[in-house]
Parts: sequence; structure tokens; C-alpha cells
Amino acid sequence: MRLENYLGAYRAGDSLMHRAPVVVKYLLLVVLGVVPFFAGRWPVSAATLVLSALVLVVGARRSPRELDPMLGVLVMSALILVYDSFFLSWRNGVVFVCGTLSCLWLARVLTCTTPASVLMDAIASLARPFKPLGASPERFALTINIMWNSIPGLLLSVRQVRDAARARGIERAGWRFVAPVIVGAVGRALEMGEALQARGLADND
Amino acid sequence: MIEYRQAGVEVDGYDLDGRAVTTRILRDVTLSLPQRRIAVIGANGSGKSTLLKLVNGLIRATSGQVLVEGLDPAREGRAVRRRVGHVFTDPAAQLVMATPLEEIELSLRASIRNRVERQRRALEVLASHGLEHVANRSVHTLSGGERQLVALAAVLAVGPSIVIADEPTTLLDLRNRIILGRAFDGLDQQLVCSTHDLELAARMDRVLLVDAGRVMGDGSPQEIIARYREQMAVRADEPAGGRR
Amino acid sequence: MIEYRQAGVEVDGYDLDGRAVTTRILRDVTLSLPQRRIAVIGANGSGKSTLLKLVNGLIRATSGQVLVEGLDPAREGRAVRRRVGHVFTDPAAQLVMATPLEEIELSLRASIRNRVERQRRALEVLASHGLEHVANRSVHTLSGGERQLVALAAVLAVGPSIVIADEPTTLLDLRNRIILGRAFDGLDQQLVCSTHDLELAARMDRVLLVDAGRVMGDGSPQEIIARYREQMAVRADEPAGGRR
Amino acid sequence: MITEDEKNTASRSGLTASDLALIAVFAALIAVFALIPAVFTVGAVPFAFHMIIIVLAPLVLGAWRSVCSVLLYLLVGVAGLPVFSGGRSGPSIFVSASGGYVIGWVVAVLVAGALRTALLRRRPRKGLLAVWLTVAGVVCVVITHLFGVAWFMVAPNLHMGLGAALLTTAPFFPLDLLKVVIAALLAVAVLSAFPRLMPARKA
Ligand SMILES: Nc1ncnc2c1ncn2[C@@H]1O[C@H](COP(=O)(O)OP(=O)(O)OP(=O)(O)O)[C@@H](O)[C@H]1O
Ligand SMILES: Nc1ncnc2c1ncn2[C@@H]1O[C@H](COP(=O)(O)OP(=O)(O)OP(=O)(O)O)[C@@H](O)[C@H]1O
Ligand SMILES: O=C(O)CCCC[C@@H]1SC[C@@H]2NC(=O)N[C@@H]21
Ligand SMILES: [Mg+2]
Ligand SMILES: [Mg+2]
Repeated sequence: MRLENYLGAYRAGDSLMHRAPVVVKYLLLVVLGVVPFFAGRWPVSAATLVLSALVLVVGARRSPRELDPMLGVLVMSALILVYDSFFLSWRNGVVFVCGTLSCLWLARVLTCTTPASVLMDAIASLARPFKPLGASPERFALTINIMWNSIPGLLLSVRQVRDAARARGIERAGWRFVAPVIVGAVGRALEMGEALQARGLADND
Repeated sequence: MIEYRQAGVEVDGYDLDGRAVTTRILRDVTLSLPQRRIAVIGANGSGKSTLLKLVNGLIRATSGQVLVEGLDPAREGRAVRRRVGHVFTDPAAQLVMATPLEEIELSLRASIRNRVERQRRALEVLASHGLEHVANRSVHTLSGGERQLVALAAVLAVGPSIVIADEPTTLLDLRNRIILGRAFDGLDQQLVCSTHDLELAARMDRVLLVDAGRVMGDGSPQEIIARYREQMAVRADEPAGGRR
Repeated sequence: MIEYRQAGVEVDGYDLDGRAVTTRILRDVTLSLPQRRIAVIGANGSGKSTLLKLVNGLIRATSGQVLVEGLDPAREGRAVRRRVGHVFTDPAAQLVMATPLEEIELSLRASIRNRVERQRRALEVLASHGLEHVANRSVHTLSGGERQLVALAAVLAVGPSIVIADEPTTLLDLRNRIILGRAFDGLDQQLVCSTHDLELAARMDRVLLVDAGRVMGDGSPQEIIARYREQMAVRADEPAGGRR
Repeated sequence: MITEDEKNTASRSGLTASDLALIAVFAALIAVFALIPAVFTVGAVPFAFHMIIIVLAPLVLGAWRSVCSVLLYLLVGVAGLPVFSGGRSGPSIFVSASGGYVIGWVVAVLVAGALRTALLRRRPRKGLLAVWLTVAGVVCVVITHLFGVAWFMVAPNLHMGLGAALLTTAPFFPLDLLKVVIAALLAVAVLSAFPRLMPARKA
């Protein structure tokens, strides 16, 4: 699995989760992912973990390969598990790790099965009650969307900078190339801002 | 109609020794552009993109004024941007959503409230640009030309009354260039494009030649393009970096 | 010499209904390219960039093999990349340092250890491309054409023995296009470039025509370019999106 | 050059398209850096690479826009999407051991951003620019740690004494100062690439 797919990417389909309303998918995320943290009981957490996996594989009909949480999450989970087992109790660690993985999988379900335009409608309608306070729901939804779409873009640009360096015979990129990734990201944000502005998409509604 | 009244642009930057300096990248441009099809040509770095960005206030004139249908983009930005669509040279920076379909749907949000209807219309727009086969592909996997077409479609989908296109054919193949040329001919809107593609420029009603921040030529395509060709051929023979 | 032996590239993706599919974006390419100057032409999305990226292993063949001077880029990537310089279409993707000067210095790091000497040489390289006046400017404030020239200069400065250039003239004005054409003629290295600029293609020794992932034409510039023009003119008249 | 986006950087309601894009991209950057595996943890508090971006944001964006991007990041994470360190998410972040730091970020970027804007209005030379940015960055880190320590002491499940709280934050502090240096250098690179992000000159 590629790093830029960490959060999943929308794919059309007709699985159960594709047909479910956004609210349901979001509630699943909260109920199976977030609530067990507070319950703090390891069997509950373990059960929600299994359920979350089923939602991804059966509910959204995604390949089991997409359960792979990737290196960063694995390392952190392992660290926390070891720490908790030594100083608190292994049960805490299990609750923690299960919660983390469930959230990740259910977030993938959400992104994989919900078209951006549906997600934006949902976010905008959530923000609508705040309109009298000066909020602008459409712009809010747009901003969240850009953030969400920028994550894979940024992960990809790390690869791009590495390729650019390699294409010139510089093999070991390392930390020197954090700067180009960030300067590039800011540059793209500015250009993206101009493009949005030019398309009249970011004007107050 | 677009009007420039002694418009000039200065930018802040740092010089070789790290001192803050100001450079003039456009000087004293006075023009009125009533024609339907206008091309802007000129050397790299001459100021074409800057000239175009003044139209919808992406860059503001630091001296003089620009008027679009009587409105000043610097002060009535929103009203102007509702009328003016701007297609940038680099399509990568212009696409904000994950797939071409979402991109077009984003453009249509303001005009079509119903989601199903919006998606249907977006697919139509993509199809009319020969892009339906990439509708659900990640924009990151599109080829350069495919991306440029998506960016153009996204801007046209908003339905602006003036279209500004900054080098719209750079990444296109011959077929798409022909198709784009025809699409431009058939456009109801006013079109102003900058380009290095002299075949595209030759199809326009009027051509502006920009050089070192000044409009140095203005007239019919044949006349101006011929002058530009001549100038460039001469400069190509000067020692490297001799100009400017 | 570059050799393709039944090289093919497949990518994993999803179709419109979200089913996982594998698409072949390059099929069974068998070629050997001893000529000094080679151009690759073809429609948008036909596979030109993919074909070029195989040469230094930026993309790996999923079937068959590619050999560069006898080395396999998939296994001896470093050795191959030391010989092959690759200029991307989008200069924004290629420039990693803050200023053109730093960019060229980066290229020279491996060959010139002394910093003062390196900077002197970098300024020389910039001057030879007519770019000394932008040496210390932020690359992000350069015009498109200026950026493309810097990207090219940066790759040539490494001193590769094969130069791959993916649409190197997209953003260039007439003068720079003439100068680049001459620079390419004068290059000691082997050059393989993809391009939609048929005047550039016409200067090469051999032209490859790629279509839908296959090499469909291979021969002298006149012959292949004529065939391509004809093909594209026909396709432009087909209903939008009719092809593929 | 006066670009449209410079006009209203100070007022929250007047965010322009470029502001929105910058806010979104910085929130995304924080999330991406949060994914880098922590090299160590002290108690349940992880080493945070994303602290680099938390410091960078006010240096590049000033006060309001950086507050917005931190809030956006927190909102997205609290809503359940896995963007906190190690892929965590949910409102539990506020009651976890890191809760104080996280709340501190909002105040820290606000103050550091305001300071940066005040300092840069004079258009310092490039060398001095790095110094001023470092100063603002240090303020950002100090405020974050103050909140972190305060939380260690008042949190119902922790209730540390001052000494223990200081000892817990101590291993992070020198490393966070190092992150300030990195962020300041990155900010110099960004600001000289895009001079229009500099605050308007003092009249
Ligand atoms: N912020 C800036 N600081 C300094 N110089 C700038 C800035 N922005 C643009 N310039 C310079 O102004 C000149 C005009 O730029 P512009 O992008 O308008 O050129 P152009 O005619 O579109 O060129 P091209 O054909 O290469 O796209 C260029 O030399 C460019 O480097
Ligand atoms: N990861 C991928 N998944 C699916 N399709 C891909 C992927 N990468 C490339 N393609 C497709 O492969 C085809 C060939 O791409 P390539 O970039 O080689 O085209 P090209 O000939 O260079 O086109 P252009 O002239 O527009 O640059 C395109 O249709 C592209 O969309
Ligand atoms: O879990 C999170 O996402 C928040 C982690 C907060 C960690 C704090 S930030 C200041 C200090 N410096 C570090 O490296 N870690 C802590
Ligand atoms: Mg330009
Ligand atoms: Mg290509």
C-alpha cells in the first residue's frame, strides 16, 4: 500500500457503505472508534476492532490489504503498548491500540465511500447553524476538503522531490529536502488560492 | 470590455546582497480591449502573465488602473471575478479536488444545488471535453495534457463572461490543440489568452506584443506575429544573455 | 545505448464502478536506440512520459526489461541515474532549491568540492543559458519560461552521458526555443526527448510515434511527423471523446 | 505588489481564498508531520515532529491564520479522523496527558504570530529576519510548555507536583528549541520565496 493512500481515496461503488448516509458512517466512526477510549474496557475495544475491520472489508468491500495501518502508526502503537504494559497495565495499551486502529479504518471507510461533494454538503449543513455568527458554511466545507485532499498531495510531493533529486544523481535526499517540500506546499497553496479566487469559489456566500 | 489606464506593477524582493528592493515588471500600459479574441505574445519574462492577472485582481496595479466592464478589480474584486474566468498555465496548482469529476462538481456547486443533477451535468461537461474516461481517476495520475484539459473545463463550467487563459495549449497534443482552437472560436465569451503558440495567436482578432513590461506592438495577427518572429530570430543570434 | 526488450507497464487502479483493475499504459515495447537525437511524439496520455521514465527507473517495467548501456535501471538504479539526466515537463516539480544559483550548485556538488569554485562555475552555467540576471531570485517568482530553462540547466550541469527531456520547450518563447534547439544540436550526449513541438521533433535523427501505449511508428522525422499530423487531423474531426 | 490576499489578513471574517488555502495546507502539514513515528515518549506524551509546523505556522502566517489552521487540525482530529500523533483521533486528546500542550498551541501560535508580525513590519535584512523569527518561535514553544506543565498539575488523573511536571516536560524542551531553529530556517526560506507573505510595511 502506498503512503499517499494512508487516508484512503474515494472510489465509486455500490457497497453497503457507499449507499449508507454520511451520518451513519460518521456515527460508526464515533461509536466504534472514539467511544471505547472512554469506556476503557479491553474486551469492548477488541470487539469494536473486529467490527471496524468488518465494516471496511465487508461493508465497504475493500481489499483486506487496506487494513495495513503503515509504519508510523505501528511504531507509535508498539511504543505505547510497551510503555503501558510496564507502567500501567497492558489493558490500557490494548484499549489504546484498538481505538487507534478502529479510527483509522473507519476514517478510510468514510473517505473511500463518500464522494467529496456529498461530504462537503454534509459539512456545510453542519456549519449552517453558525451562519448568523458570521460563519460561511460553503467556505468552511471547502477548507476542510482542501486540507483532506492536501494530505495525499503532500505525501506525494515528498516522493516527487526525491525523484527530482535522483534524476540529477543525488541519491540520498534526507532532511535537506524538507525545505523544498514545505516551500513547494506553500507555493501550491498560494497558487491554489489564486485559482479558487479566479473561479469565484471562495467568495463569501 | 477590459481597459488598462496607465497600469503599472512593482514588486518587492531582495537583491543579491539581501537588501529589500522594488522592481517594475509592468509599466504604463494603456489599452482598451473591445475585441472578442485577443492574444498576448512576447518573450519569456516579458510580463504577459502579469498583464493577464491584473484583469481579475490577482495582482493589483501599483500605479494606474484597470477596469473590467467599468468595474475596478482592486475594489470590486468579487463582482469582477464573477464575470472573469482565469485558466492558469500550470494545471497542477489549479486542481484542488481529488478527481476530475469532483473538480467540475466544485465549479458547479454555486449554480446547481441538487447533487444528482450536479453530478450528471459534471459528467456531461467532462464528456464534452473528451475526458469522461478519467472522471474518477486521481488527478495525480493524469498525464500533463489530461490535467490541462480538466483545468480548462473546470473554469469554463463556471460560465464566466470573460475568459482569460494563460498559455492554454502548452501541454496539449495536436488533436487537442485543434479541438481547443475550435472551442475558442465557438466561445460566446470574450477571450484573452497569452501564448507562445503562434498558430493559436494567428486565429485571434487582435494581437498584443509585450516586451520588458511594455506593450510594444498592437494590431492584426499577421502584422504583429511577423514582427515578433523577426525580433526573436535576431535576438537568438545575439550572445547568450545579451538582452535585458 | 538504450534498449527496451518487450517492456510493459501496468498500473493498479479502479474503474468507474470502483472495481480494482489493472491498466496497461505501455505494452510490449521493443526498441534499440543507438541514434544521437531521438524524439518521441504522440497524443496526450499515449505513454510518452511513461516510456521516458523507464530509462532511469523512475517507473519500473512490470514486464520485459530496459537496458541502459547494458545496465538495468530497476536493479542498478544508482549507476544508471549517474549516467542519465532527466528533465521533467513541469519545472516546478524539478526545482528543489530556493534560487537558480543554489539549484545549479546542487547539481555541481558531486563534481566540484570547492565551494568558491563551485559557485563560480554555477554562475558560468547560468550565464551560458542567458539566466545570470535571475541567479539570486526566488525560483517561485520566475516566469514559467525562466523556470524551465533553469531546470534544464540544472540537469545538464550534472554532466550526464544521456539526456532525457520530457517536453522541454512547453513554456519557452520563440527565441529560447531556437536557442534550445541549437543547444540540443550541439550537445555531445545522447538526447531523447518527448515533445508536441513538431519543429523540435523535425531536427532529430529518429522519431518514435507512441499511441495508446504502443510504439506505432518509428523512422525519419519527415515520415513519422507527416503520419502523425494526418492521424491527429482525422481524430480532431471525430466526435469528442470518440477515441480511446 | 499588493495582492488581494494581503488585504484582510487581520480580520477573521475577511479571509481570502489564499488565506483559506494556506490555512488548509498548514493544517494538512501538521497532520502529515504527526504521522512521522515518534522517536520516544515520556509517559504517554509522544515526541512530536509536528511541533516544527506548529512553530512554523505563526512565523509564516501570522496570528489569525495560524490559529485557524491549528483549530482546523484539532477539529478534524477531534471529529474522529486519524491525524493526531501515531494516527490517534477523537476528543480524548484533550483529556490525555498531552491535553495541555494541545490547548497551549492555540494560545502559543496566536501570541507568536502577533509578535512575528510586529517584528517583521520593519522589513529586516535577511540575517536579522532569522533572529526575529527565532525569537517568536521560542515564545511559541515556551507558551506551549507552560500549558503542558499546568495541565500535568491540574489534570484529575495526573495531579503531578511542580517538580514532577517540570521533569516530564524537560526532555522535550531542548529538542523543541532545536525545532524552533529548524522552523525559523524554513520560515526564512518560505518568506524569501514568497515576499508577499511578509506583513505590510510599517507606514
Ligand atoms: N514577485 C516577483 N519578484 C520579482 N520579479 C518578479 C516577481 N513576479 C514576477 N517577476 C518577474 O516579472 C517578469 C514578468 O513575469 P511574467 O510571469 O508576467 O512573465 P511572462 O511574460 O508570463 O513569461 P513566460 O512567457 O515565461 O510565462 C519576469 O521576469 C518575472 O521573473
Ligand atoms: N498511476 C496511474 N494509474 C492509472 N493510469 C495512469 C497512471 N499513471 C499514468 N496513467 C495513464 O497512463 C497514460 C500514459 O501517461 P503518460 O504520462 O505517459 O502520457 P503522455 O504520453 O506523457 O501524455 P502527455 O502528452 O499528456 O504528457 C495516461 O492516460 C495516464 O492517465
Ligand atoms: O498527541 C498529539 O498529537 C499531541 C502531542 C503533543 C506533544 C507535546 S508538543 C510539545 C512537546 N514537545 C514534544 O516533542 N512533545 C510534546
Ligand atoms: Mg507567463
Ligand atoms: Mg507526458
